[in-house]
Amino acid sequence: MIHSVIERVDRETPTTVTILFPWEKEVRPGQFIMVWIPGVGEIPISLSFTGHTKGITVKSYGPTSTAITKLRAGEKIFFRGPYGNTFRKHDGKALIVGGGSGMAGLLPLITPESHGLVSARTKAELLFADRFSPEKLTTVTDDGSSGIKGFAVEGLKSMDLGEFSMMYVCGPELMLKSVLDYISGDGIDADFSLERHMKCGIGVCDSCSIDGLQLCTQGPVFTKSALLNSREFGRERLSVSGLRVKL
Amino acid sequence: MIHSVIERVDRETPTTVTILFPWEKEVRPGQFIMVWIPGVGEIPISLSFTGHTKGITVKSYGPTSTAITKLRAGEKIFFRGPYGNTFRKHDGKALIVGGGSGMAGLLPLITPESHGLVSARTKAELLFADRFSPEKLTTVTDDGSSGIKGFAVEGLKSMDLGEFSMMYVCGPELMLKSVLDYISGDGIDADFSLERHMKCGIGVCDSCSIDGLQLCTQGPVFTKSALLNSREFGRERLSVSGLRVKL
Amino acid sequence: MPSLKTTITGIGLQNPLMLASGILDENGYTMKNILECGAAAVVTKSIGREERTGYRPPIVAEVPDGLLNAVGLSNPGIDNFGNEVGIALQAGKPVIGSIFGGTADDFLYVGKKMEEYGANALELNLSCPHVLGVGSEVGSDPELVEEIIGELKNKIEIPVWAKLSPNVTNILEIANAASKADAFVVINTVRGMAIDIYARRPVLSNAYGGLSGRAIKNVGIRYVYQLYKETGKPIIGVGGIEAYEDAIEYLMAGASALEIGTGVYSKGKGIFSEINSGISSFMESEGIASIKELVGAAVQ
Amino acid sequence: MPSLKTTITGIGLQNPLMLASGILDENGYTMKNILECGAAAVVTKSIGREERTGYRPPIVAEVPDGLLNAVGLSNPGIDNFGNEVGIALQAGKPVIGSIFGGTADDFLYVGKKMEEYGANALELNLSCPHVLGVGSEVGSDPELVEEIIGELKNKIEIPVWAKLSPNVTNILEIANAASKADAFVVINTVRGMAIDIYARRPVLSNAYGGLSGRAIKNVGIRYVYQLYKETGKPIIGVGGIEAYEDAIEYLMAGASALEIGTGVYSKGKGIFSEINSGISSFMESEGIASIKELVGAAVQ
Ligand SMILES: Cc1cc2nc3c(=O)[nH]c(=O)nc-3n(C[C@H](O)[C@H](O)[C@H](O)COP(=O)(O)OP(=O)(O)OC[C@H]3O[C@@H](n4cnc5c(N)ncnc54)[C@H](O)[C@@H]3O)c2cc1C
Ligand SMILES: Cc1cc2nc3c(=O)[nH]c(=O)nc-3n(C[C@H](O)[C@H](O)[C@H](O)COP(=O)(O)OP(=O)(O)OC[C@H]3O[C@@H](n4cnc5c(N)ncnc54)[C@H](O)[C@@H]3O)c2cc1C
Ligand SMILES: Cc1cc2nc3c(=O)[nH]c(=O)nc-3n(C[C@H](O)[C@H](O)[C@H](O)COP(=O)(O)O)c2cc1C
Ligand SMILES: Cc1cc2nc3c(=O)[nH]c(=O)nc-3n(C[C@H](O)[C@H](O)[C@H](O)COP(=O)(O)O)c2cc1C
Ligand code: FES
Ligand code: FES
Repeated sequence: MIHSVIERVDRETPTTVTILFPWEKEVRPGQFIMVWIPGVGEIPISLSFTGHTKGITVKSYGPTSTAITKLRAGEKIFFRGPYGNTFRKHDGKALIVGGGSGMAGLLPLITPESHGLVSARTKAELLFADRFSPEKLTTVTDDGSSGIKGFAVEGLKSMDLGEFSMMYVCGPELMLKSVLDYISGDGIDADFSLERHMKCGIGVCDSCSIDGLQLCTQGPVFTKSALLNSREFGRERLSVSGLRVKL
Repeated sequence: MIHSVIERVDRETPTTVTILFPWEKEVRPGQFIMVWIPGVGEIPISLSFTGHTKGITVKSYGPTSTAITKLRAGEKIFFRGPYGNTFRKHDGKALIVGGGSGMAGLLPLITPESHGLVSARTKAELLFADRFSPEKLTTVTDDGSSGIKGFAVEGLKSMDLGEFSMMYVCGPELMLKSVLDYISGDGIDADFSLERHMKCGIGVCDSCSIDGLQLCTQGPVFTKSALLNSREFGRERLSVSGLRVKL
Repeated sequence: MPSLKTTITGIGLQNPLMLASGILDENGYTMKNILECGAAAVVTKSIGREERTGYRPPIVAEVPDGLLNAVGLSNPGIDNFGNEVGIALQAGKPVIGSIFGGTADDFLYVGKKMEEYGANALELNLSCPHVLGVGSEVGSDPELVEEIIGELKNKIEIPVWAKLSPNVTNILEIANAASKADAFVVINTVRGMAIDIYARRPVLSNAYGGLSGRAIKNVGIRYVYQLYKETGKPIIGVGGIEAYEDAIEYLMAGASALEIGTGVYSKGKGIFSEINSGISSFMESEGIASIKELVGAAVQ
Repeated sequence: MPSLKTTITGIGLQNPLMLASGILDENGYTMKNILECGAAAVVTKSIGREERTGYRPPIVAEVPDGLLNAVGLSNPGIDNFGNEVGIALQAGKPVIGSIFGGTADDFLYVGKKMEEYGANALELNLSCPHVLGVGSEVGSDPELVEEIIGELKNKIEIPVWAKLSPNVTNILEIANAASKADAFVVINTVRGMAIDIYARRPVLSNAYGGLSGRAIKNVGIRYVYQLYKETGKPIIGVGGIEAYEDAIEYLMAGASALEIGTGVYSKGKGIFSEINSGISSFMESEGIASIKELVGAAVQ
């Protein structure tokens, strides 16, 4: 395991914190690390900061992610990586679409010129929405407390996608699926960063696989065209035991 | 194991052959390899040729060395290495002193300017004597069939060592000891390349040790001053079982 | 061009390289993908009677010369695995069903289902906890091994391979108990563990794990050689195969076919075609026409 | 500066690092040299009752992650070893006499002599062929182990360490049989072998050998941890220690002292002082004052 001493912890939303720590390693946007809380568990987390100081932005769900959000400055953080591939570079105009903690992995892509669509359950949970200029931002919330009410794809429907040639999308798989379905016939290209159970992070356990490819080594970023031909995307996955279940 | 295909085999004396084979490796004069004859044994042999084509010059004693002398061009030779240290560089006038197969490891040091003292049991066994200009060569044989009769040190006694500032010596340990004793009070410096049983060649088995140092990793070349302080040199060694025996 | 074809217990293989059990072989599509990448066959993840979630992560630890794992036999249960076997079989190559259990009855139940699903052979993972013993493994109890294999050989048509553990005092004793098996698969992982000195704690959630990869290659070679020499049975070699030289070393030690696990992690899925082309060049330059000539060539 | 001092079975050590048996410890002057290079103690080569030449070379094979060896217990016989122990003792540090035999009587004869020569403790190498069994080892026969250790503990004053082999089904069974020993030394080499694919032949003249070095570190850690946890006895950890992190991993797994063998080959004789300064810096930066605080720190 690699370890580093935490420099700073920032609260981003009521359930989400960013943890910053020094790590001399070149990493690319889209890559992730396996974060270990000794005695609790180990989970995949995207790098939300990829400069000299690295950062992760974690939402509290179950025991492991909750334990991560409780780490304090000065404590050690244990992890291994970086793992996974990166987003394709794109010169044209791109739209960044993040749902829930999915915005974490997209953060390194945001520039002052970026356009964004940020979705969450409720207003307080909109992650990194403040990183976009207000006029380039669309927000969507399940409860309508900010922006459009509904799921992320409702936000897309409200926009003119014609001005974009690329989309970078990260969030729950069903959200990604609805986005893919919505743009499937369009000329707009897209990179989707997927999230599935990951037990090993290094391409051996088969828990994260989709269509024979491993999210952890051949993903987590897949192109629109790869996913259009997918048999499992948005439909089925293996549970923690290996049981094939509907999404 | 490394292997190479033998390019050429040259007979040097009735009991000694040179085996030439390609091996892309930088080696330094004095270094040796462990040559393996599958099914027979493995022994240390100096590199007598250290250019792009490497060579060893082997005298037939027991089963393994005899099997090596029977190798033919086109056959594979198996070995590992290179192991050991090298002779010190010297700018002044040097004398090369080799006894028996000991000349093999000294060959890479011979230049047209070199002076040599070559000793052997009998004339036909004088190894590489022809590599010195006749006027710069002294020969010594046990039976007097060439040059001075007696042991190598008798040859030294017949010479004026005053013109030399360095000696490179290789041969049986008792010969080295008599040479060391002879020059111990002189200003002449010397490097001695030792031969002792070697079972591993890599500094683990302790079979080749002298005064706590391993011939295979910290030798086989030792300086005159190191040997002058030695408790074991020329006196005692361990047998193949580890039994301390007189030389 | 030398031929890479080989046969093991009557099953024809395009080349000697199969995917080892437990690595990328839980999802049918993944197995199919591996077969398309050049593996001659796949061995499924070890499947038991009941669904099991296995241990919580960390279930693997990367160590300098291999991997440690303690997955905890996670599997969906044999009743839920037919679909995956079916998908893998679409590649048109053999699929070997790895099974585990605590009793002969477990093995029979799971083995029968595997056979029905279309598996071409059964591989018995004997490294699972013994229901009766405390901490001991099925594969270290000769009587139980004999019972399991006797039962399967009576009631199952497809070949039965017994996968042996290196963590025993005397592997021959177990091999003899397993002598009715059609082949031996050698070796499973070597007992190991890793501690993180900054966390002051074992890395794997289960603390103890199994060591695989390059670190255990010379261990596997030794047991393949010994079993080939002393039993003469067909052997499938596995443990630390990452380069064509390793594959040839295993063949010369007596293996007729090979499995690769950790090599897929260290070298990627291209490992099957890379090693196959390495074996082919070696055979060509050394004047060897068939895999058969290599098998056991170094055994004295 | 944290203190590196430790104690094992009443023997004080300047630091936790000793030379392992079988590496550069046949010649007294070599042992003395290693002690001068920073080792806190040396364990001699395993000495038996009679002189033995051992196997013909090749007796070692370099493999990517360690060494394979089959030296064949070459030794001058205990009657001829007093001089070497005497020379080693001149360094003023503990010398541990490693001994082997086929019977309790052998062990007693050799152990008594070692004690007379001034050895500070005995280390029993139980990995030697059993006189009665065929191919089996003394260390895999619990009754014999119990007899040997009982005999020595009755008749010998200096501490007795039992060195255990990892090549057994159940190491606890052997440890229990050896429970009268003052400490366990864990582990001896792991069974292995190497084949040269161009020579089509095993490299070692004995074909089979023992694997040591980095490849077996995680195996050693596992057995040290298990024995510490389940027996609570003092443990000397050995197997693949090549860097200070390895040393600390062993200490945290439960070892009170350590031995280094193959590391002397891979890193040179400077390894003792290098690892000691690494341990020292680690302790300083992690706020640990004594070796004792590290021992077993990771055991759950
Ligand atoms: C590539 C990638 C990047 C991600 N990036 C982010 C990010 O930047 N920020 C973020 O907030 N989230 C991110 N996630 C999602 C995050 O990993 C999940 O939210 C997290 O795994 C869930 O944590 P938890 O606390 O619920 O896990 P826990 O409930 O503690 O479980 C951890 C893991 O253990 C396993 N497990 C659980 N129960 C069992 C059991 N009974 N037996 C065996 N195994 C079990 C499962 O694999 C589970 O994922 C990412 C996911 C992926 C795949
Ligand atoms: C650094 C070095 C360089 C050398 N260079 C040369 C050179 O260039 N040319 C040359 O001709 N000679 C050289 N020698 C000498 C050469 O190595 C010896 O002549 C050779 O070892 C003897 O070979 P053999 O055929 O008698 O060996 P064998 O009798 O076949 O024995 C080989 C080795 O096996 C071991 N052994 C023998 N019997 C037993 C047994 N019963 N049990 C266990 N082990 C046993 C011994 O270690 C022995 O050395 C060199 C020696 C050294 C140390
Ligand atoms: C992550 C992982 C999971 C494994 N799971 C199983 C398993 O379920 N059943 C089994 O028989 N062997 C299992 N093994 C052992 C492998 O099949 C193989 O015997 C071992 O890893 C040695 O081969 P390798 O070095 O090529 O990996 C597993 C190995 C690894 C690394
Ligand atoms: C060349 C060699 C010879 C050995 N001889 C002995 C021996 O005589 N007695 C013994 O108990 N262990 C012997 N061992 C085993 C070591 O003492 C040690 O247990 C093992 O090598 C693991 O430690 P390492 O990885 O640091 O080498 C030998 C090991 C090697 C490499
Ligand atoms: S997480 Fe194990 S294969 Fe991807
Ligand atoms: S030959 Fe073994 S230590 Fe030198």
